Amino acid sequence: MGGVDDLYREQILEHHRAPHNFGALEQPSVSIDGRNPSCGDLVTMQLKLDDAGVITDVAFSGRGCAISQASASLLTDELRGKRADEITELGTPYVTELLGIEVGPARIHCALLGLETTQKAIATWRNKS
Amino acid sequence: MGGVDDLYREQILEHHRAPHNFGALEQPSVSIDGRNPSCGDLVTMQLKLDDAGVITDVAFSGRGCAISQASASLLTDELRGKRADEITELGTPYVTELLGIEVGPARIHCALLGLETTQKAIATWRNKS
Amino acid sequence: MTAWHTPAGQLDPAKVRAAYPILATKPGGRPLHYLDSAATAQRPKPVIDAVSEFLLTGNANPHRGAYTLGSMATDAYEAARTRTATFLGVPATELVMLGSATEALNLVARSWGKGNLSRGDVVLVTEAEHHANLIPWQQVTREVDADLEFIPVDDVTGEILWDRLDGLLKLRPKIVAIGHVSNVLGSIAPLAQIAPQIHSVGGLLAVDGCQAVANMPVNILGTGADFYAFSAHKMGGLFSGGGLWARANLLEAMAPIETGGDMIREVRLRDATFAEGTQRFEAGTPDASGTVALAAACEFLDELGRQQIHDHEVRMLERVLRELPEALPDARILGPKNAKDRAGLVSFSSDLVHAHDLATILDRRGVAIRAGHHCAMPLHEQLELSATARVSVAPYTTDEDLDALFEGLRDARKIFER
Amino acid sequence: MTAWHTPAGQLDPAKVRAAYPILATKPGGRPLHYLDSAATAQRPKPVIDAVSEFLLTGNANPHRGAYTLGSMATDAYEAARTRTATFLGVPATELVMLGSATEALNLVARSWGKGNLSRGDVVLVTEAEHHANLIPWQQVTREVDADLEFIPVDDVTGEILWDRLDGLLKLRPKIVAIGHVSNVLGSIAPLAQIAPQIHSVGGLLAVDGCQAVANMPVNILGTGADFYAFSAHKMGGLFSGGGLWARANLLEAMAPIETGGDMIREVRLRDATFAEGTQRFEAGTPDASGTVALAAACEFLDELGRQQIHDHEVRMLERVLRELPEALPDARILGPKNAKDRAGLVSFSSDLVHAHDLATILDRRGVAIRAGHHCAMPLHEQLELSATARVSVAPYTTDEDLDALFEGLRDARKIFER
Ligand SMILES: Cc1ncc(COP(=O)(O)O)c(C=O)c1O
Ligand SMILES: Cc1ncc(COP(=O)(O)O)c(C=O)c1O
Repeated sequence: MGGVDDLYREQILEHHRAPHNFGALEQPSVSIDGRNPSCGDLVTMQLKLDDAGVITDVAFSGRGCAISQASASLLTDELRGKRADEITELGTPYVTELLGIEVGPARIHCALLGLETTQKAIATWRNKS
Repeated sequence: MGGVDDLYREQILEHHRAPHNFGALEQPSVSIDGRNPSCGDLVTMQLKLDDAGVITDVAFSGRGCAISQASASLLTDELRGKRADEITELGTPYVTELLGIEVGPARIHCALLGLETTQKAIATWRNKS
Repeated sequence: MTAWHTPAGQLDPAKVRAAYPILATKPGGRPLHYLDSAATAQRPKPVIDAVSEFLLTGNANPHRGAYTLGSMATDAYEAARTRTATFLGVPATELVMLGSATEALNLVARSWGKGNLSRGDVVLVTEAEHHANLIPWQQVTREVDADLEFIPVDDVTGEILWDRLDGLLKLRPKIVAIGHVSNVLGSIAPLAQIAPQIHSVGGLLAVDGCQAVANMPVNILGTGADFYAFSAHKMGGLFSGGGLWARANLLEAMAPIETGGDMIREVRLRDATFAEGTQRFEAGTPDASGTVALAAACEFLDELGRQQIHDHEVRMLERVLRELPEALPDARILGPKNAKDRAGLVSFSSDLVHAHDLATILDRRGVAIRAGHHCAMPLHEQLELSATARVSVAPYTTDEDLDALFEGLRDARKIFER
Repeated sequence: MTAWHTPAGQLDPAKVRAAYPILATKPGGRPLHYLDSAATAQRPKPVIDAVSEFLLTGNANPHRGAYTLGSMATDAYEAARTRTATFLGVPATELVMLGSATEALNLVARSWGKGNLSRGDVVLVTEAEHHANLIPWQQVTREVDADLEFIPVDDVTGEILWDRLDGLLKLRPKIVAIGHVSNVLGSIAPLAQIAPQIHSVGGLLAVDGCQAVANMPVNILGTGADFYAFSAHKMGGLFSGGGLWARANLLEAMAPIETGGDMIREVRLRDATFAEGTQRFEAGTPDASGTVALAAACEFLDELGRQQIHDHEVRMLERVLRELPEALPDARILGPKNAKDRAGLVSFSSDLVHAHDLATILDRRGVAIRAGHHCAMPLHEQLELSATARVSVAPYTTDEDLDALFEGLRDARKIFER
């Protein structure tokens, strides 16, 4: 049962129970919904970016499994001060590091939802500006 | 090789080479094409029937494998004087008897083409009258 | 029948398991407690052997070869169709063999639907339908400007409100398309009762039988249905396979959707005429090995006894319904309260543990359940749920499987109540 | 590669036969000389074993289960898709897995065709097409009032008159749909030459590859095709299976034809959005075991070597072309004179012995050939033939098979010259 206890260890469950940066920004530069239609997981990601493309503020909301919500919460803690183009290069290895554990193929799409939604938000923001 | 020699024995090949009642009637009561689309076999069956539903004359034409043409030829020799409703009851056993051999599932539709076309002709004649 | 039964004549799952070698494997090093048979049933040894046997000794293109092996293949294919028809209680001449239930349901909507529906006509389905019995109707009603209407579900339990049917029949639907057994609710549609109601307003009844045919006795002609679709892999056959039964007069009037070899009568450069009967809907090389597998699956289910299978599954579901609330107190169970009103499955949700987390945690004990919307998103939306967990049972489900399930549920509770 | 090859590196059919247990059976008590591989290829042991293995140890619904066995099934399915894509020389993301070539060709006509053709547009096919690559185009051109035009064939040999293409391209066809290898003529279409011609007038090239992929090296991306369809059972896979490759930008713009589970993004009661990429065209439960079988078939063909297979088959065809006129002097051979211009098969007719009689007589020596129109009635009509006999070869075809063929032909001649 070690594996599950790792995936559902205290830090992750904490982020699930009391997600960080949960809510909405006053005037986000961009706000995007991300969904895992096959699971029903939902993450709404809001970013504020400055002219140099640096993320200055972030908020998210959503619902779904612990993995999707905790991953999104963990991610938001890392985003402020990062440049948009740094984010677009990230993938599974980064999320694995954030969570501190390999998620495995059956659930990796849950773990990636926050990151992928953020990347979609950045792409949208770029197209707008 | 006994089986094949039986199926392609002299009597059958004779009917194939020189089919009986081959050609067309002057004023048929009914004339119908029968086809085996999967083989390309074709039999045109022409019947003359009297008011009592007795077959008074018959002719056929067609092209295709030896089995289809010989079976049709053998059949036409039997039809004159028969009542329409006798014909509609016939099936594989009758054709087997005509040919003097079991034809087997792969070719039975060839052997039946003449009979089935005759039955179709009778049905058409009935609908007309 | 005793090879698979107790002396009292009940199905003995411990004996049945011997026919399913996969149940003795240890995926990921853990014993397998397979509780996802509603997604796909496991294949018994006789089915796997029938496929090998056909390919090793009887393989040829059916309907084509004027040689012995070709006749053998044709005979095997047609015998398999007949065996399947017998299993389902329909004439073989009315059973169209297709690749899946999805294909079958699309055929009804796209062929019968396009041929018979026009502007303003009403098609009635339930809010609980599987996507395969919903989207094709969305498509065809949109194309011909017909109306798609719904038999609603209860907001809390999801149960289909059959008592609304009477009112909806005032719309004089041309067709009512429903699942025989809901793949989320587990509920059994009261076909015997509603078929005459639907017919009395001139409507047809199309039934998606995917979740019914392997879990209870089904005699299609006795249900009152006009169309009935099923999938082989839910019955222990291969993934590929399934079909559509329809009354001969309906089939006769339907145009083929897929065209090509084997379904034609005559083809010229610019036009073609089509074969009669079921053949018209079976374009391309017949799936002889798949159909042989399906027939072997029917044979095996009959050997187990379909009433016995149903009784066994109801016993398993009774235990699930009884013990689930103890193991996971906040579980919201969808569908009928009484296991006797179900076939094969129970779905539930929990605010404490999301269905996907539950599935992952259960997996660590080798318990395989399904989490998600089960191809019924609209139903989940009506229930304001994004996902549910589904436990489904089979002739090979044992109390040990359920013990492992409940232990896993308690693990999950412990983790999330921490 | 030496397990299947001579020391000189040629395919050794005697060795290859060991992988096909059915070839050692005696249907009807006679040795089997299977010369109908163009109708369906025999399945090698590794394919049969791959199916059993999957069902015995890895069977679950791919894409769905959040449990170990489900992930294993998903991995096996996707790995099989990738293996097949590699075999065909295309990206896996552009390979739509379907039930058959018939389905694939229908998808092109019904999805791309309906989306892109309108009144007066021209679709060009050859007079030699298989019904599966003809009737769908008849249907869609009729529906949208487009024109169906034909690349003609030679009245005597049936050879496709490719030199007419240039003139026909003046019609600016929106799509040209042709077989890579004709299943009656055995001829290989000069894709490399005609693809640029077609593209230069703005047309697309859709290729029916059924008879090509197992008989010669085919790298789809290298052919210049825009669509390419194939069937698993012609390659040694199961009857069910096949697919369509299409350029990503074409797939993106195409609407799904079949709807249901697994191909959706979001479904509401009255509308639905569809998944992206190949998934949009793959409605219903994926055929994991069939796809695993197909991948095993690809693996085996690669082990034999596709160039080696082609070379071996050309050697066999050379002998057929050389000795057929001796055995049956009035034989009218269709297609190219030179075996090197063929892949896999030779068809012929005889006024002395009808093709069906020939097949029956050959069967008595265990020789299995096909007689009929081979799902190409229009071609036969152009040639004023109602049926032809077709001999098709495979990696497992031996000189003994051909010896038996010629003995049988001499039997037939003796019977009919009597
Ligand atoms: C050239 C050609 N196209 C299409 C098909 C159809 O393939 P399937 O019946 O597997 O769909 C075949 C085989 O029957 C064929 O030989
Ligand atoms: C109720 C119901 N209908 C239709 C289907 C579709 O079946 P298939 O995917 O085999 O076509 C399924 C299974 O997925 C089902 O459970």
